[in-house]
Amino acid sequence: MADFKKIEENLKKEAKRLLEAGEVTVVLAYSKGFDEKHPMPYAAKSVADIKNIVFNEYCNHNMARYLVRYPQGTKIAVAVKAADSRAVIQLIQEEKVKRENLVLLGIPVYGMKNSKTGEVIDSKTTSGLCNPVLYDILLGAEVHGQKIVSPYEVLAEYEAMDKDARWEFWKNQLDKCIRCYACRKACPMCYCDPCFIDQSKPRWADKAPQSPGNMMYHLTRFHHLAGRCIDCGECSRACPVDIPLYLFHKKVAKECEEMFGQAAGMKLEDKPVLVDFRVEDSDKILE
Amino acid sequence: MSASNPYIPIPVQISKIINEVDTNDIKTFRFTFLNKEDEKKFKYLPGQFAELSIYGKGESPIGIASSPTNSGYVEFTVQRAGTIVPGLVTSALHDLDEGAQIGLRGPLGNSWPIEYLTKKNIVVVGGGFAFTTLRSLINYMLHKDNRARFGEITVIYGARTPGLLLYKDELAAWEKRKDIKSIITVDKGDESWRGREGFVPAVCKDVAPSPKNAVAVICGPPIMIKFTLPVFFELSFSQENILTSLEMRMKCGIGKCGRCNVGSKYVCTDGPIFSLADLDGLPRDF
Amino acid sequence: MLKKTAINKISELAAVLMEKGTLIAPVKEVSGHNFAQILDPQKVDLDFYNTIMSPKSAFFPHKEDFINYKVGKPISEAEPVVLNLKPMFLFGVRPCDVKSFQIMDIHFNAAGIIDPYWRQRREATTIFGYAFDLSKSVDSADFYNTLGIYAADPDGSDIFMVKKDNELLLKGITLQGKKLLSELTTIENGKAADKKYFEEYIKKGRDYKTRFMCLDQETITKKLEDIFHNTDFWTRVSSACLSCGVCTFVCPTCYCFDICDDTQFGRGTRRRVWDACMFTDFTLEASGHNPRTQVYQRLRQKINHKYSYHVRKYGVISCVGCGRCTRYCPVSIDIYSIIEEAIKT
Amino acid sequence: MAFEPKILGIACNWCTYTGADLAGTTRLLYPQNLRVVRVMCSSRINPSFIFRAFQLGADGVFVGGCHPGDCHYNTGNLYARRRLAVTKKILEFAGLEPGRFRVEWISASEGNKFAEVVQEFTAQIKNLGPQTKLKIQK
Amino acid sequence: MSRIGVFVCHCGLNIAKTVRVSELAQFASTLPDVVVAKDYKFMCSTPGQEMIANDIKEHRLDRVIITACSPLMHEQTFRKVLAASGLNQYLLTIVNIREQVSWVTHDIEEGTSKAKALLNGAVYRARLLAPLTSRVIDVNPDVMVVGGGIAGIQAALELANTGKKVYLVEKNSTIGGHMAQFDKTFPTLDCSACILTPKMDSVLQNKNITLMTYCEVTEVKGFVGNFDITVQQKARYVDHNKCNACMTCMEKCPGKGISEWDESLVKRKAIYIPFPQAVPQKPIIDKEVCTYFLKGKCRLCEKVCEQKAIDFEQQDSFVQVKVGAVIVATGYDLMDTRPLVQYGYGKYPGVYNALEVERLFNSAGPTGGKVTLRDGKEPQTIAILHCIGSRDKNHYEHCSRVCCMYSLKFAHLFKEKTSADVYQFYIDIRAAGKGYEEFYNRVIEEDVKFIRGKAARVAQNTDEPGRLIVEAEDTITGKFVKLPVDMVVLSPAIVPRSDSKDLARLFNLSTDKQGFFMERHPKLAPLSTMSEGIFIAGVCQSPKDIPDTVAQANGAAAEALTIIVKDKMELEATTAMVNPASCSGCQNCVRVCPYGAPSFNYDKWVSEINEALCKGCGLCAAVCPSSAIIARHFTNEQVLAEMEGLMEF
Repeated sequence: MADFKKIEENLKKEAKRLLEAGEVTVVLAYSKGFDEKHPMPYAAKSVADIKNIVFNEYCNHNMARYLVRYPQGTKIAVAVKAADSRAVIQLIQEEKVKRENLVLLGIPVYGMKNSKTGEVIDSKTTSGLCNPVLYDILLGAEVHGQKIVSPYEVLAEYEAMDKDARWEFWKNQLDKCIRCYACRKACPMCYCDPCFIDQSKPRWADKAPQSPGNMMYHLTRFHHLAGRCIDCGECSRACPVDIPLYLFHKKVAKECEEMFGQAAGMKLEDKPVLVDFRVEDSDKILE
Repeated sequence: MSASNPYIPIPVQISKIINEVDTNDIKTFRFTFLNKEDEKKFKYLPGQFAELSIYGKGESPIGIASSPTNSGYVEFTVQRAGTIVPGLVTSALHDLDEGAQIGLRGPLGNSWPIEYLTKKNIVVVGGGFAFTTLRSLINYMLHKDNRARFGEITVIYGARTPGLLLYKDELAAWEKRKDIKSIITVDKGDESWRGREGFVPAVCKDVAPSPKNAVAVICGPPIMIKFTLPVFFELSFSQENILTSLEMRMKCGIGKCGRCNVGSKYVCTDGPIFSLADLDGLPRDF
Repeated sequence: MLKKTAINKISELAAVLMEKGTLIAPVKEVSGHNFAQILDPQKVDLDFYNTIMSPKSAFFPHKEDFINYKVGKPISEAEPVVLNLKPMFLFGVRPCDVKSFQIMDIHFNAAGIIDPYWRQRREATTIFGYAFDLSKSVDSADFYNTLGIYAADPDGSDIFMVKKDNELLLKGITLQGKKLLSELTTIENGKAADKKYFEEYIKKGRDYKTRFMCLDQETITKKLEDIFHNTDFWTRVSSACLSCGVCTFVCPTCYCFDICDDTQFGRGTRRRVWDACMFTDFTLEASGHNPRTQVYQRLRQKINHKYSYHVRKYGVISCVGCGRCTRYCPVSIDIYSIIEEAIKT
Repeated sequence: MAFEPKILGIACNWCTYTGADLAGTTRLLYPQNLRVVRVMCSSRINPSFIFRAFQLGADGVFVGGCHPGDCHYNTGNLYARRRLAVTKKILEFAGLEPGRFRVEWISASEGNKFAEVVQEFTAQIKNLGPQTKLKIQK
Repeated sequence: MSRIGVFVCHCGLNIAKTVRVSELAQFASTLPDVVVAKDYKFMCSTPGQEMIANDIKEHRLDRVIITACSPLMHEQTFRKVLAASGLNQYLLTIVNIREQVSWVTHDIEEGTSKAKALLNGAVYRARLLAPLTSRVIDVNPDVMVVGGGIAGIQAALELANTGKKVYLVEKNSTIGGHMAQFDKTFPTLDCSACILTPKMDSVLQNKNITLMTYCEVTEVKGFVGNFDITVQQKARYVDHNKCNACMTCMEKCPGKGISEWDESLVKRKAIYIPFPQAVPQKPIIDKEVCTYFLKGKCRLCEKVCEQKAIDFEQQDSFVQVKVGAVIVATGYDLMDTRPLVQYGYGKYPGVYNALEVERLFNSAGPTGGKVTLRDGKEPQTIAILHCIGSRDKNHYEHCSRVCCMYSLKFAHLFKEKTSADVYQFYIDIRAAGKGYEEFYNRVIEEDVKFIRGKAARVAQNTDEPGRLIVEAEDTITGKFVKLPVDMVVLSPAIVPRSDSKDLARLFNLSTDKQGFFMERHPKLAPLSTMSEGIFIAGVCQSPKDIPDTVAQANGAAAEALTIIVKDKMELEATTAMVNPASCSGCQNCVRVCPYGAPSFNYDKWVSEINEALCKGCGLCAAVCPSSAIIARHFTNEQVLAEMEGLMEF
């Protein structure tokens, strides 16, 4: 397990320095919630707020989610774990935020836990990474020597399923959906407002939480995140009925990586794969 | 709405469509009831609204433009909503012909407070498309059975251009009557316009209705309201005696769906008519 | 009247109720328990803390069809959906949730125009309240004590149930409940000891503490009115809010809905579907104007609605402290803490 | 009665739709199961169109565009190729039979290819049987 | 609701044979909103059209569905019928039951049922159609030509001669381009200057041409018909209005620069005219080498100038030019062969590139037309190496097209001017052009030696210091050749100008793999680009010789003329538009549009589409995640509805 106390100290220290120096106007990190298993995303805006900052193994929230909420040009420091940093990179690629307005407080971690189940969820959500891909300041020692698990390893079971069984699996899962839209709201890459599913012209699907509308919403959302999903698992974690949306996103991410040779949020200079093409793209991808 | 279920509309038929303005985006629809019982039950007062309902498109809350003194039908003046993406219901309505059937749920909401207005001088101020329920009120008060119950009636109504004035025939008729003082103004006239030019707030200032025993009933676009209210405050109208009609997104129209609240009030059931005094107790933000 | 049955024989009781009508009871799903219409009596599962979704859907389903219509056909041919309800048994409802029905009743079944769907469902239903298991620790999100509700509060239930070791004690509370209980001839009558256990359990329920603050209805209402325009406060407490609909959908007292038409191949259904004041398009007008574009405005609306507007309109706070909104909030926003902070502000 | 599938086609105006016209002009016979929507470019195709088509009961969905490099709009179909490839993977992972969605590049001069593709695709869909998974059951 | 009229055509028996047309019309009449449905033998005939027109009036139709042949066949015909009946022409839907139904089946059951499905789809779609109007815009009748080489000169003159106003923008201080550097032109061997300078002079004399030398385009706004272009006039430090080209300043100037025009072979003054026939024939000051600018004193030129034309205070200025069309003719660069170290260019004084050799031949050149090496000696053996950097997978794959011919020309001129042995090292000789093969034969007869094999290396001749060795494999004999020579002439690849990427960005042009500007269609629109109203001519598109360049320039001028000759132009009606209320600012549309029609408004944080640039492909609508883009005539609702209709039966 990462040294969470140390990270928390460093987080406070850096937040204090940045706010005092006026380098940023807000530090996006975590504060305590109603109990210790439920820390909350937190926006520290003054030195007085810093005492509220915490960091522990339940600080799963992808803080990149909040970046687009602040007006363009706001100087923001943001605590980034591996997946969060990928989200930041992806957002920069998509020109939603500018690199020069961000101070990335990198947090290398392993041993993050699901607050509902207590289960360690690194392999499910951090694309096999422990260290942030991009950061300005590192708040803890880089993690090395962890067992490298392919982020796509969890897919094997589902890929091996018979197509009918897989259909049954997804239908049952997606039928549970209550259309609270926590998945899209928790997703750092879902910044559309309105979302396509809220449109009345065209009405892509029924608003009622029943199979056809749920299917349309989720399948399309998987598509909208194709090549953009940075595998933070926030969609699944936010879901009150525990639909394993991250599995589907992972699968699409895997396919995109195989077809287009690029994973989301790894390089600042990349272009999102579905608004890009290469002349050497082959028809093989359609097979 | 149907007797047993407030969510089920009653069937009505379009008996007449009047194209009100030269931009062709405001029409008055006259509906007759397909069932006699529905007509009997549809008792309303000026200021109330109803949900116009087209299956497959949805519902839209629209103020009733006719007066209860018009028997046998009910009228709604509908603007085609949305410039880039047209409103589903209003544009479907605009595409209908006479004879078409739609659904109707209502009457809904409170009304202009007729009891309160009785024996008072009434100053009606309207701007543009928001004149519809004011027209209902004016026609109600002007009806021979009712006229005596009210004091002086002053109407100040403005539109951007002559072509955008609603109910042009009635406006002309009111100008001829002695028992109503009607001042029609446009922001900018054209060659054929013989009437007044100027913005509604300025005209109000000009006309300067007396606040004595008077109630001002004001409906119009937000910008007009914003500049007209100070005029009436200056004329010493009290907050209780300035009435207006609010708009919020509505769905059910019967105070259940929870979206049209301003503070603890639902616009659909506690409104849409509020006096400024009522509104004073409510948050200014939503 | 007090009756009892072995917990492992619940399915038998369930089968009896299913014969009499529709049984809605907690069932175990992958992610937790939820109320569902029971088709297989074996599925009833009382081994739960509380359900994910509140039981409000028994009376106010997520989607309620109003009318079926055909495009291009006269409107008079549209067919209203008739409920045709059988007697309904809502089984295993925690006391805080039972309380929610009383709050919702004011809105749907007493004030202004009556909602026919809620009323019909409500009238057809017998509620089996179910005390929290006092031997287990309370969930840290719960705060129903604050709203004056206790863990074993039979108020509002028709029949109230208490777990005693491996048995379930059932007591008729209302006339309707007592009558039904008397008709449940397959389960045995409780003994004096059971009765005593039941009464003591109810009392003990008062000592089973959730989070608590002394909350005066008028004070909090007034306070919220005072700080309505304190944008700093609302921005701060909503800084983590994602503006998703989890809190409202799991809430037993949230009742906002949308009415929409769903048409395919010229046939369609007009229905109402739950909506949430946390959604950006909730107040979006056809003109494109939206009075609530900011997250803080929406969270403020939600909290004010529960703790201020509802008090002004219906005289009661619209919250039962069941803790669901806090528990399932993806970012752990806690309405209790916000109220606490509001009072201090 | 033998199963007659409903196949929805979306064809670009410049190549595949014109190719289909050529198939007609040259009187090539092919099964009548395909119903074509004309769009200006295969890049117009929103992935949700494909999902929707299956929901509406299409047993198969076919997309036709210009050969990569020949797009009337220069690069449209190069984007479309990527997008539709992802659509295909999504449908497959959801559990839909892989053969139900097909993309082909058919130029305005390839009337025979159009007829062959329809022939072959129809046979394939007949083989797969009715599509019941995504179809909205009323 | 809509009032739809359905008209089913028999097309004689073409349709009626395999589709039961009356049944189809009957079926149509049962569909919601269809108020009239008829079938008729030939809908496109005059009586057929009249019937439709009458029904539009009689039944107050607001949508018309023609169920007949392919829309590619008669959509325009029927659109006119609608327009003539006062109905917007976009309210028409064609159902293609001939090409895509009756002609591809023999089974009348199948045919009829498919026709019904297609018709039903059309009804669903028709309900949602919206009237569209194409916007008509004013067209600015002026043209800008960018690049003052032979292509630009030719295009400018052609246009100016039709009476149109032309802005000719050249980044150097004179027009003329590379052609002005050449001595003779192949295959006719006429003197380059003799044919070019009169044209350059005509440019100067032509009142319709505004010549803007020493200028660069810095910003292009607007769209076809209405470009708004910012041109930077670089400071010349000489007021050209005052200067009478007496050249006294140049005589007195102590500053020394390197003559670009003479390919750096000689020096020039700091105040200079590139070459005697330059147009305009007025000097500029090279700030980099001017003594005053370097040391703060001198100003000799100022002292001697009687016209008081010297202005050291001059600054760069910016001019706004509004034009309706643009011709880009920015030419090329020779590949810098220094990185190809095996050929020793830049290392051995005896290695020349082609343009340097052109200058050596020229009587106005550094040697006065004498072919001498840098040490002043006349070369005895000369090797001309073809395909340096071109036709080379490691560098440029393309053939530079003119090298074979000018290499032959060099060989001929070497023979004419020296007694040297001339060797050609070539892969193969490409002499496709009028008189080219003949010229090749002539050069062969002139005893030029041809070695078929690409030169591999140029090395110092260790035996004879100062001389060079060319190494190659003669692929005919299969022998390795080591040829001692005095002079090596490289024929480097012709490559896009070093700033062509910037130009491409400026004018929103695409570039091909090598970096040449891309034409809209390689066969059918070789002068147009993906940016409407912007044309390309000359080598900036791909390497070509002078006749081809001139032909292209004429073509581009004609293309530009087709736009500016009308004072109004109609824009595409089926364009895309953004619903700003739904735009989430993802900018996907901006990223994908091949025409640069969408742009991002950072203030409003929404995309906006310039309808004048939009071609209506709908790509942006498909990549818009929040469905904010409305692709007119192919909106999401319309497509979805059509699909629903098609799948209903």
